[in-house]
Amino acid sequence: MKRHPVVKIKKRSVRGGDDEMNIDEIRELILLLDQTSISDLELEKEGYRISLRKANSEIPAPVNNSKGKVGGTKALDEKEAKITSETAIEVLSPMVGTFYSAASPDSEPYIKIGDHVEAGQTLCILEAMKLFNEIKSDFAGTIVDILAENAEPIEFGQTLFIIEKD
Amino acid sequence: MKRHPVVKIKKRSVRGGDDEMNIDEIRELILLLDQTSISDLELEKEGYRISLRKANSEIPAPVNNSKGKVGGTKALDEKEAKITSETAIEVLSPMVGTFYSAASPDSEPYIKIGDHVEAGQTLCILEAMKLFNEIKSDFAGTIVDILAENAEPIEFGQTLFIIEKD
Amino acid sequence: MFSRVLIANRGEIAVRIIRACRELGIDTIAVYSVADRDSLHVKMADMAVCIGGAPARESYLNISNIIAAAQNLGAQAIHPGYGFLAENHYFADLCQTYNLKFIGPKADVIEAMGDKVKAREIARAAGVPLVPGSDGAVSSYEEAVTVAQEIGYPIMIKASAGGGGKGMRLAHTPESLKEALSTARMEANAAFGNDEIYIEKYIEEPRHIEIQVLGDEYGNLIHLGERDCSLQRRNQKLLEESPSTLLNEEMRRRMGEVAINAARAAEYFSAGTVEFLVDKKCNFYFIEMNTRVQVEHPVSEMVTGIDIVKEQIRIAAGQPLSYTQDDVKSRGWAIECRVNAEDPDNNFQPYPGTVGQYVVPGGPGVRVDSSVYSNYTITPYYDSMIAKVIVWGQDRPEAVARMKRALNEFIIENIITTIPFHLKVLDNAFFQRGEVYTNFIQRRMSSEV
Amino acid sequence: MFSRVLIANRGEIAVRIIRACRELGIDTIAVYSVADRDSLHVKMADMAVCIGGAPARESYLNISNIIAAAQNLGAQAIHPGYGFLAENHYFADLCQTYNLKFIGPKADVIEAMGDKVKAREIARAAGVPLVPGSDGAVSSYEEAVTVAQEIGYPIMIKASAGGGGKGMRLAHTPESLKEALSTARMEANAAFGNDEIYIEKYIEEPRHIEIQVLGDEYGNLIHLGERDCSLQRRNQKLLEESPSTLLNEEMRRRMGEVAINAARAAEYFSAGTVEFLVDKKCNFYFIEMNTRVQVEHPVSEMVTGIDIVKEQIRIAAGQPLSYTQDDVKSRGWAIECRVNAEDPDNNFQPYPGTVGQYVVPGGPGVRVDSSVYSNYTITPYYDSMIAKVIVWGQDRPEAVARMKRALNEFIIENIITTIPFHLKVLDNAFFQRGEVYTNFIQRRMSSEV
Repeated sequence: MKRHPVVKIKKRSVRGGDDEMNIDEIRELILLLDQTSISDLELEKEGYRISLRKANSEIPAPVNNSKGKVGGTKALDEKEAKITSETAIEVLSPMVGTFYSAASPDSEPYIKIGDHVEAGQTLCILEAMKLFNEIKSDFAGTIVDILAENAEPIEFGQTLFIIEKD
Repeated sequence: MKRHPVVKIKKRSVRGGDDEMNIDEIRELILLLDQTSISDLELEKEGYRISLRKANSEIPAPVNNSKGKVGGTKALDEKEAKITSETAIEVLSPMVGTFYSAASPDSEPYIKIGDHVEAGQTLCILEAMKLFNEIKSDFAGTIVDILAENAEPIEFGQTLFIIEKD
Repeated sequence: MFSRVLIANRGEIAVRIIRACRELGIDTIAVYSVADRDSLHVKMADMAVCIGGAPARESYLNISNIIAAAQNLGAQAIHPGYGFLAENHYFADLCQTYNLKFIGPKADVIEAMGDKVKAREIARAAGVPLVPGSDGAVSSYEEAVTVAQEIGYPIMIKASAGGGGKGMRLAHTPESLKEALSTARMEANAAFGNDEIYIEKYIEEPRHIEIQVLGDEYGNLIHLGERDCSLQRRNQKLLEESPSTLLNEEMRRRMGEVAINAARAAEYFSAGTVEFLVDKKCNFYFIEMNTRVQVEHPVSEMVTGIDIVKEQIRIAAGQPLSYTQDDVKSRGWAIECRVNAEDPDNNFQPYPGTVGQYVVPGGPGVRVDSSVYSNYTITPYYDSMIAKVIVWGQDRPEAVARMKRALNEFIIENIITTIPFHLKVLDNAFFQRGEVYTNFIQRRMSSEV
Repeated sequence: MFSRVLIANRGEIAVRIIRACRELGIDTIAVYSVADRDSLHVKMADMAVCIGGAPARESYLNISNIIAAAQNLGAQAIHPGYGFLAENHYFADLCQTYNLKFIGPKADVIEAMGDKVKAREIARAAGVPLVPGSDGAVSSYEEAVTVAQEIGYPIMIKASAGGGGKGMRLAHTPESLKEALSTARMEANAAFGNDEIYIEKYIEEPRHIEIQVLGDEYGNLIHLGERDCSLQRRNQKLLEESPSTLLNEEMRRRMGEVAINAARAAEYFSAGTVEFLVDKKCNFYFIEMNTRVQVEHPVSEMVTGIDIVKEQIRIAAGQPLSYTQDDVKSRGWAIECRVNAEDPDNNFQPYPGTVGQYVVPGGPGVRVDSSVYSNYTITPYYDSMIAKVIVWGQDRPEAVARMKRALNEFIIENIITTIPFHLKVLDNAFFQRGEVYTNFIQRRMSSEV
């Protein structure tokens, strides 16, 4: 029940606008990974490619199979999670960020209600600090509900999906 | 279940030391009665005698026949009331003052444990502001317990006696 | 200094006095009615004595029980707080008789200042301005016109036997005076069986401004500047501030001087308050002197840094004043709001009940004088004031912003309070400009009430 | 001015910052870990975002989640409070990158002042006195004697690679210096495999006195006088006061000037604190500069009336300082006690748990900055400080009496706190005479601990 998020840089550089990635920027990326919950980073720029991964990069799996919700917020409206059975598992957000249901505005959503997903299959993207973090399923199962909307701000521990585990 | 305390002035005058009681002192006594729970006053001085009584002088009877005590105090230690039966009644102090078990230091106490008392019989004296207030029983019964000691300071609502009602 | 003081009061002022005693190293004796067993003043005091039933008449007004309690527990002095027995000269006198120091002025001073006629005479003799008017009854229209001319229109005709607005008439001109006079007489006669009337200058939109004075037993008297208590609802003060938006340094100095003159004429010592009505042109007129600590004393404490209650106790213990007039320096701006358990949307009906969570505001410049705590039950027997929130700011805008912040963060679960009403007052543009007067609530907030 | 600020902290300082924002009319965003769902800062803020698990590393130190939260909810600025990310120059820099104003000095100033060597260099260049000593390692006894003569005995020999007292030796005379030198070298070599040593003047019973500075982005700098934070237990401040019993007006002026020079040399703006050690002869030596608001900032607020956190926010919004040095007037005496959920009878072990009734002290001159309320559960994850009690008095004796009064009336059911220990300190005769220094607790209270 661990999750290994992989980060892909979509913008040209973290700061944007620079043409070359210099040592300072790489240092910044390293420090960024070091101080955040993001553990893996792959970056492609013209001419080169960087891949970073934390030594001890497993973060606790934010899933919840109790019926109670982990928490709430005054700021962000949340839908009520519809948990239908004992094997239904809530997939919680491991971070604060913005929810994207698809790889790009033109793409199809990664998943729809009723879809069957395999372990390791991408469920959505969470963007934070302009880094795009693919959230993958830890297990195979059927999507019962999707509780976040495209471009919605997400807080830590917020329920994103309910998946009926196989 | 009403009590009509009778106040007897034992000292020569309220202020002490004065030889004559003047109109101001009488006025003071009248106001005193008016503003306190004391309702009856009899005063004897050389040469004259005053008797005052409030028009509407009945004060609520401070008795308690539940097992709980009316209250407590941080300042004054209280004995635990031993209530032995459903018909045992706590006689509570109707005022703040000093408890005297007898009419004078040389006299016998008004009552002892085991005594049988009649309605209207004096149980003790409570002194406040140098006025001596005889507390009388509202009903006939047998003294089960005496919870105040001679010369003990007493607060309002403090249990003085437990009387098994006839 | 006393070693043990009995506090003949309840609620926030009892707590306030216990605090002062603690800081002076004095043991405290609380008294309480059977309804107040769980009160904070009972918990806080070193000793506590139950003095009677829930109605104040049986307990907090029960002189015999209070004096007996003081004697039983060896108190040397009694602090009466405000209300209840605080201005009862008979009680003050009895304390002396029973060798208990009454923390306040002398009994005969309380008596004199409690008698409106005597108090006005003392003030007049000391050169303190009174609301101008006829010296007693006016018998004819001609006399009325002469008096009115002297004091200037508009004038108010009042029934000598009057009260409750009966027999009162306003006149702006000699012409209207004639008719007003006869209708006032008729009304007075009908209402009181007495058609005697007198004339007083009518003060339009007056401010209620009072001067805090402190005096010792050696004739030293100082004042701590003014409090503007103009914001009232049916003569009940709702919000007080110091300084007043109306006064300049010169006015402040003059009113302070006059207040001290009045206090000196009354041979006053202890803490006291000289109350004035102030008209728009800054003319001020003596109303009365309160011979006790006021509910709103904290605003003066906040701006001067002087602890009025501690000073009051020191004075009663025979110490000379700790301050000269030059030591008194006002800094910044202070506002007090009285938080009452009343429903402002329902004609300010009292709203007793059991409080849930109770979280008082804190942080910079905020003082709370309260006797409530979480799960405390507010009884219907006494005053509905449950807390005073007092704030200090560098200037009035900071004080106003801070008061809004403090009231907004005050959590008083399950109880309806006047906080929402106070917030409306604080947001009112006239209030923010400092335009307050005793009929502000009717004129500026009537749509809200 | 900002319209929305995110507060990247928890506990009382988050509450403190929310209060400042409220008074400035700024919306607040609280962030919280899953352990802090019921925290007061979450209840008080206009918005709140959960940013991670209970361990600070997953939440309050999680830069990505904090910045994402600020962006999600449209914050314009981030206030870091103290601790956590407050002196993380990388975070300050990232805020700028993401178009969020960091409420504090520039990232490179934080970086420079966070580096002890750089900070000392900046201070030295600005003529700020440092603890005198050898410039680097001392190679021979002769050199040591020369240095010692220059700076004066007693001197402390320290291992260059040192720490934890290893390789440290005190010398009072040239004779004892010889032996101390060789044993220090041996010990240093044994402990660190490096026998390099250097010499510093030994400050006996030093005071820890710090100067609060405020600066804006336009080069204006003022100071708000000193705080005496000498009362410490294992380098943790326990009680702070302003002014210091040690300083006179001249010393205060000089230290203030030097502090401003240090800040100017660092191109400092926002609120900051320059810390000094002061010896018995009133020589003062720069220790370090804290580039954030301090836990003990309220004592300066109480005596000056200046709201440091509001001013910090105004500065970050690009406003010039609201005060000149002449506007800063200190009045009276303020003391702060940090109330920790720790057992003073059990080596100050943290004592988390669920609070029962919680009644904070109130009344005149008392300020409470707290994030606890009745039935709140204190978790073991963070700092054990649950409240700060700050009092103001006209003079030190009044402030001490008031602090005792306030601590005695503070009800915190079910939790063991440091209050009894504070009361012992306040009753200590040396403390009452103002004789405090950083080893006061060991020397004067050791029997109590």
